[in-house]
Amino acid sequence: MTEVKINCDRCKGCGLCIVVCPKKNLKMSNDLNQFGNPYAVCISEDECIACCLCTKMCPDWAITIKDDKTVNKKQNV
Amino acid sequence: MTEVKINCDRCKGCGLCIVVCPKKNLKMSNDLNQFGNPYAVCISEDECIACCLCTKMCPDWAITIKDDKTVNKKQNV
Amino acid sequence: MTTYTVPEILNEARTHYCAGCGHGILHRLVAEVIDEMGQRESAIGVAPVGCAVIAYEYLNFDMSEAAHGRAPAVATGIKRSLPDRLVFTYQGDGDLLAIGCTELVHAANRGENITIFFANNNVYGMTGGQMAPTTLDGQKTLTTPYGRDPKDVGHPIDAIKLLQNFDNVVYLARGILTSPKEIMKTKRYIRQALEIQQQGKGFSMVEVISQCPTYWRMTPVNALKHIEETVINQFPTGIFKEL
Amino acid sequence: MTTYTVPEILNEARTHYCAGCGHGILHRLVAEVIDEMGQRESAIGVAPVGCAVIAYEYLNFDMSEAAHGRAPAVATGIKRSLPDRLVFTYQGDGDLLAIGCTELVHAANRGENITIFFANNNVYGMTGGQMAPTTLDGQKTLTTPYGRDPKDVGHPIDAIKLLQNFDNVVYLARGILTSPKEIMKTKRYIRQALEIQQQGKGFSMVEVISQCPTYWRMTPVNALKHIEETVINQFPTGIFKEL
Amino acid sequence: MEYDIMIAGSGGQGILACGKIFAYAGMNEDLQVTYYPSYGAEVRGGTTRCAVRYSDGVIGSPIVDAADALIVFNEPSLRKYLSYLKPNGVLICNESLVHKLPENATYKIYTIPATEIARELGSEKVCNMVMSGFMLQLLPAVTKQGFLNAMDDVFTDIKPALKQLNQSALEKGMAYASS
Amino acid sequence: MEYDIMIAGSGGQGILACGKIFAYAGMNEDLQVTYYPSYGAEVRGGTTRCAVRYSDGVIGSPIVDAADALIVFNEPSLRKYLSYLKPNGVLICNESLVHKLPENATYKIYTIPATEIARELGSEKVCNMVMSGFMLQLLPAVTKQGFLNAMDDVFTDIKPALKQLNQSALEKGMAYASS
Amino acid sequence: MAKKVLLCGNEAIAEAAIQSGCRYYYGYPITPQNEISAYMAYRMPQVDGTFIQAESELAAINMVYGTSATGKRVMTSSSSPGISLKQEGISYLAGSELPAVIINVMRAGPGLGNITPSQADYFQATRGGGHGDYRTIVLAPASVQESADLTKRAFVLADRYRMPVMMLLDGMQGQMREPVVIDELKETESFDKSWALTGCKGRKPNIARSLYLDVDALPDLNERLQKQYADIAKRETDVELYKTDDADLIIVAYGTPARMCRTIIDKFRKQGVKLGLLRPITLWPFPYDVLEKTADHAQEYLVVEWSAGQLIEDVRLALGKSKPIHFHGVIGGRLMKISEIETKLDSIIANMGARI
Amino acid sequence: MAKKVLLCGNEAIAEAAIQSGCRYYYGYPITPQNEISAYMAYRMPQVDGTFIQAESELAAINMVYGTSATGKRVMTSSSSPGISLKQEGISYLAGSELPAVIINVMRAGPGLGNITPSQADYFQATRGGGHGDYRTIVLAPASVQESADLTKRAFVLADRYRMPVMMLLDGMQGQMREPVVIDELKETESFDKSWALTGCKGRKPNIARSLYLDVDALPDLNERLQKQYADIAKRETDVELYKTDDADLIIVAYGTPARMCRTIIDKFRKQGVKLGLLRPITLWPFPYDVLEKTADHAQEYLVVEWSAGQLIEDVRLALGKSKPIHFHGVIGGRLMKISEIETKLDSIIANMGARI
Ligand SMILES: Cc1ncc(C[n+]2csc(CCOP(=O)(O)OP(=O)(O)O)c2C)c(N)n1
Ligand SMILES: Cc1ncc(C[n+]2csc(CCOP(=O)(O)OP(=O)(O)O)c2C)c(N)n1
Ligand code: SF4
Ligand code: SF4
Ligand code: SF4
Ligand code: SF4
Ligand code: SF4
Ligand code: SF4
Ligand SMILES: [Mg+2]
Ligand SMILES: [Mg+2]
Repeated sequence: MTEVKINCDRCKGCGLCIVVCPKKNLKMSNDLNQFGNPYAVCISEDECIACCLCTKMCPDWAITIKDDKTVNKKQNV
Repeated sequence: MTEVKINCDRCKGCGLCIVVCPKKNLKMSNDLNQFGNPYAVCISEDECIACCLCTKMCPDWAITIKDDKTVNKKQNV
Repeated sequence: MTTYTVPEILNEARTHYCAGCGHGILHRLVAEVIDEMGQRESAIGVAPVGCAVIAYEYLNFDMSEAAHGRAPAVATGIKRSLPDRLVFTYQGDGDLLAIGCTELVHAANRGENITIFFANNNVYGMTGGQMAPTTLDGQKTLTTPYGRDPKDVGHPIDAIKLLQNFDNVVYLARGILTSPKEIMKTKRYIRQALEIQQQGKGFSMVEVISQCPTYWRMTPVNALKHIEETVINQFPTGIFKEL
Repeated sequence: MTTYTVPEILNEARTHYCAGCGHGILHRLVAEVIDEMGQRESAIGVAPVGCAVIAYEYLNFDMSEAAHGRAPAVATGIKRSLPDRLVFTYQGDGDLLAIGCTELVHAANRGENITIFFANNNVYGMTGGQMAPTTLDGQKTLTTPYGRDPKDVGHPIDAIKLLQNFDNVVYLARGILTSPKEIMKTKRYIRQALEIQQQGKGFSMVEVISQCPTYWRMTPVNALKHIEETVINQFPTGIFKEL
Repeated sequence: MEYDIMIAGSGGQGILACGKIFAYAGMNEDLQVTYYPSYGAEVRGGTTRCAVRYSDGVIGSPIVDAADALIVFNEPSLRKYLSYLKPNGVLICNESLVHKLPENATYKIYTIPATEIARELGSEKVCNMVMSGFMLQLLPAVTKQGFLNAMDDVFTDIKPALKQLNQSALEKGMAYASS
Repeated sequence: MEYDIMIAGSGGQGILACGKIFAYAGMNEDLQVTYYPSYGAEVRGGTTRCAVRYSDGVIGSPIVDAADALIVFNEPSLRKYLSYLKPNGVLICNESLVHKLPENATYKIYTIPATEIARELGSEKVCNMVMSGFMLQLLPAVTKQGFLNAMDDVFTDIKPALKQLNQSALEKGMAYASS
Repeated sequence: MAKKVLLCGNEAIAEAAIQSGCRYYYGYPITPQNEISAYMAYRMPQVDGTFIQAESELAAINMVYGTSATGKRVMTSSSSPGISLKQEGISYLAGSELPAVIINVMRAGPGLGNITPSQADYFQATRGGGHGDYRTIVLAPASVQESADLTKRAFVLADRYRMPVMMLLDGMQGQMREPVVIDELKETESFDKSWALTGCKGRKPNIARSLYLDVDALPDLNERLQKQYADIAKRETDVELYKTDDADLIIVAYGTPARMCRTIIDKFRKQGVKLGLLRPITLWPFPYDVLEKTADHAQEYLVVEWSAGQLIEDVRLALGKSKPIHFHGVIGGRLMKISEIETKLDSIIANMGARI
Repeated sequence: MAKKVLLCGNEAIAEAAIQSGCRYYYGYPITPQNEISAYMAYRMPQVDGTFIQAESELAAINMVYGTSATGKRVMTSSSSPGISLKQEGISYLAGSELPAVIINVMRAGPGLGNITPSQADYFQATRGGGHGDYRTIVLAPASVQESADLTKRAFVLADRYRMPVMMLLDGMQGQMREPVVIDELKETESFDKSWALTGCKGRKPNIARSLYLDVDALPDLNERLQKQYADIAKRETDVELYKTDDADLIIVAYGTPARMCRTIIDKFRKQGVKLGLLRPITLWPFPYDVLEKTADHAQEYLVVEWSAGQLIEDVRLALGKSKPIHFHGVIGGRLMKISEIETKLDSIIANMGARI
């Protein structure tokens, strides 16, 4: 399973991650964060393929992706 | 006849005119001008062909050349 | 990589940049590369006067400010004192090419063994959107309200062309931040430049077209389109020098 | 011409230049050209800070000083105010390429309709013979007592290469003063540059390798040989741009 | 007599324009008036604010540190600038973005879902005019017509449709205040 | 007690080196000494000069405006700097280049064909040492050996042949003075 | 008469320059004075004028030099760090006897500091931050209207004395908006510009210069300048006196702090405290004499400024050690509250009472 | 002990810097201080140091900033116009609390002026020609030996207080040669350089900065600076008193004029005139207290300086209006003769006699 964590207070709602997600798996929130801007949310963690294109794009290092397989691999080393 | 006038107080004795004179018609003075440097002198006005290479070279606009023919020509215009 | 965690080298602080601003991406790339090179403890950066002036709030290693445009001189002073540290400047287009043009040209000509990360956003961000040396022909800014008129103020200046002829300049590249692919390419340029510095080869610069949605008066997404459709015609990408 | 009289445009004053110095020849050429163009009354020159700082003592028309390196900015201020006057700067290599590099690059990039006469003597004459941006590799000066080390301070800077890429730069040429023939060629460059300005075409520059026998520590005659044998390999002559 | 208004919100919310209009409106009523914005880097990313001071005499300082009215467009600005409101001052909050109102306070607190109202009108951008409308209703010194004229002074190059929209937003705000 | 020497000539005549040696010589004799050159653009093309002040007490100013001795290498310098010599001062002129001596003057005037002597020795350049030799003879405060040592202090990177030439020039000057 | 409009100090200065016939503006962006260049960029083309965003402050001040040398009215503006960079150029203008108007909208220093308002460049402006014995006239407005009015005066003074004139504002004055009316400058004086570089047709060449190598030439220039400075001190010193006639306690302040103090005075007067304000309008020449004269009756003084104590030196020079001179300042761009000044006054007054 | 050599002031400063452990010098040519960079170009390679002829004064002062930020001793030098260009950088050094030694060998201004000696940058040096509330310590030697000695002190003070220290000399001091002995600086103090940028191994990152955007941060920095300045004024003020103890008339002067006056005093003393000299060695902090105290017995004062009257303001600040303060100055680089000063003194003394 993949964990898609978007720090809603770091996120400024620029929408760049949404544009690049190959699974169209990110969208803008309806409500606003404490700074008054909408923020990106993951539609379904199940759909995420952990390609990390969104993290590469994000100007605010608001997104972290944890992929079980990777984590396990690392632990095996 | 050609008149070669070298202003000995403007001349700094750099020797550039001497080098370029095609007639080897310029040389350095033995004595010094009031500023303490030797200066260029014309060996023989008769030898001068009024080519004005020396005036083109002089960094101190110390030389003037007057050529009768030219002067006459000008007067004829 | 199928996992992404923010590198330690980036601080927690929420940046003061506008939404979608290229500075954030470029900061991250510089941080990631230095992290991956294991050079956090030997890195010394010089921040510009420009939107990135407080880059040191985000980059977690030694940094210096520099007076507007003088970052290459400050970096020179640092590098000459500590030749084995990884010394870079991070500068905007006004900082680097307007007021700081002399310091740039001379650091480059000396072949100071430093790296310049040049965030070219075609505008003065920090001061509210005035014309930069890199502002495109016809572009409207606060100080070109009728559009940049190249007959009056000239065409955009190309930093890479300016430096290309100097023998001691060993690496020049220009990247963009318009897609993950381009971002990864830009990241490789950054890495190459810093490695070249590590090898003591001389002066290197990576220019990055950095979107300024705010003063381009575009959404972040449109700003990226604008780069791909327009800006790169003026400022093409690639490696322009590698010795 | 089989007759030579000193043009009216040159004052009587004995120059303060050393014997054989190129500045004297270059002054004369500029004066002769302006004289021949009949433009004495519309010429406005800007003197540098350098050996030629009191050029106005010799050139008999309106002139301005400029702070060290800022002549292109001063000329810009003059030309913008009086677009139909013939405005030029006369600058040394330190003035133009070291401290004044930014002003040069930006005046060139804007395409200011001015002309720069650049007396390149590979040294700082006025201040006693220090290294200039144009000092040759290995050349000994007051501040490179062990010879210019290009690894430490870079190679000589080529002003023409620096400006060549700017679209609004319309004329670039380099001459030498080593013989009547070369002097006449240089004079033609000067004339072309000023004519181009008269036509309103944009920025022009004529670089002239100007011997400094004093700080080259050579006789005037040997200084000319040095130019022909060595300097022109670094700084070749000719017209490099003409639009 | 002096009356001080502080307006605060985030970068894109039209805070400064809003303040300028109040200032112009005061000027057109022949009041002494000063307008003082936050400027520079403070704007970048964060909150922005401006202060308008009305007076019938010479104004000493444009600095407002005990405003008669504070208009906040979002929650961060509320937190940041509440201390600039005087104890019995008027606080107008954009209820759409301010969820936590000050507790045990002596302020006269009003709320209005300005962003939503603006969105209903067709553009969140006119949120500032909705908020202005509300304030205007509480401010006898400036008439509606005076305010509309001031809008023309500030929005000089505006399309008729947007002008109409702005006016509607203003009226909605006024209406909400009266209700 | 103070003793002031001014030395003047044209750019290439070794004026400053000459002055430095006198200064060094004084220092080596444990005198208080200052040396003050003309500097900068003044040098270019024109005349150059320097002033050496010896004293047995603390020296107030290095500026010499009434020298005890003036050594001039050419005519322009004589004209320019004669006013810096005190009425009964010593004037040493390089007769090779100074043709018009001051008239009706109260100075003690000496002349020496220094350039010619130097030329005879093989190089006009050592004219300055010829002149120095002459001066040295009139200056009890500094011994010949002291002066030779000072020459070593100033000419550090010099070839033996040139060193010898300098010494010969000095001696010629001294001899001329004694004759 | 022109319309009343609501402008910030920066815009008012820009428009006033245009109304003074200034058609050349060269500047480089810096907060908090960017509205000047933005305004000029927009306005200059409308009046056939020239606006150049220079490549740096150095370039800007030297473009000013060039245009001024041709005899035209010309202006530049910046804020503290940028003004530091212009010091060489200002010294050159002074030495070359060229008129120019230079605006400094001060922010907090030292170094990059912050963009918050400050008055910490008083020394630099009044003593000449550049090299050599020169002065610039320094004008200090206290409202947007006065910013416009003094800008016009600046151009006249610059032409009258052929010298650079500086306007010194704190950042708040640049940013705040007030109603203002800006009429065209009524020229009542004609200025000899025969020195200008225009091409030497029908006359001897003119030279714009500050280098004088002859032994007496530079001293002569300096004597001319010093004489003129003395003259200016006599003629152009300007000061606003507000209720100082009978004041026991006088506040000395300029710019925004001065207007803050003005309202305080009204308040204290109502309470019977004889408080007055002396506001220098020309910081150089400083109104030493006027200030000294108030010591006939005033007992004590309070200097209020947004710096660590710069204006206070001029106050001390004027008053000597005869009267207590108190100080209230803020540094590093901290905002000063009216209440702080009042507290300071309260304590001074309490002590004065005790002593009397 | 090192050998006695005959050096000019410029060379003595350069060698003293090296003897103080300074291994980084960045400078740009300008008369009359070129001997410093020539010397450094030659000497630095011998001691494994770094000499760069910078592309401009701006580049030089900012290279200084960089090297100083790494904790190393570093120096730059220039003369008046070049020092004007460094003002922004000096303000940055002050704001960033970075040590550095800056030499100004003054020439005559304003503008390009001339290369003749001058003291007309006193205001600039002591009041901060740059922007913001900062100070630099300013040291004024009066002989070649003292130039060397004070250079060493300058490096110590710079490190002790983490601030730029300026040496202020007139061009004559740079050019004249005198016997001088320059020993290695004996370090008696160790300086905490944990703030230096060296790479953040084993510690939190260090930042060299002068920008503080938080509302209290810049005021806090400024308060720290002001407190330190007050501290320095208490500890580091230095002055030479020559026969002032019983003096009726005291000359105040620094640099070359001071040493000129010293010999005059000896002469006048012999004639029975009670004349003394107060020579500030630190121009900032200025010895206000010492000077004020002399007013206990001294009747009158004469300020002698090579400017239009700059030092005299500090003398006035110290003395108030209690005693007559006379002035003798030369401007524009005119050379002052000892006889002029004597004439001035004669007339003062004649008047004093008349009055007594
Ligand atoms: C000497 C000086 N001049 C001007 C400024 C004002 N200033 C701050 S940032 C900046 C330019 C910013 O533009 P750029 O370098 O392109 O960076 P960006 O903000 O666009 O990233 C200017 C002019 C300053 N701080 N100091
Ligand atoms: C701001 C400033 N810096 C430095 C100087 C000193 N200075 C005078 S001329 C000069 C350089 C001269 O060299 P160059 O421009 O090559 O002219 P040249 O004398 O060789 O013809 C310098 C550095 C100055 N006058 N002003
Ligand atoms: S990791 Fe890839 S798939 Fe998952 S959210 Fe990010 S972009 Fe979409
Ligand atoms: S890219 Fe980052 S900042 Fe932008 S919307 Fe996505 S998470 Fe938010
Ligand atoms: S004109 Fe020609 S021939 Fe005559 S002197 Fe000159 S160079 Fe010689
Ligand atoms: S070229 Fe001119 S200056 Fe040189 S020697 Fe000939 S005449 Fe004299
Ligand atoms: S103004 Fe432009 S460059 Fe600056 S933070 Fe905003 S988007 Fe980025
Ligand atoms: S120093 Fe060189 S450039 Fe200057 S006048 Fe002498 S020869 Fe010419
Ligand atoms: Mg930019
Ligand atoms: Mg040169």
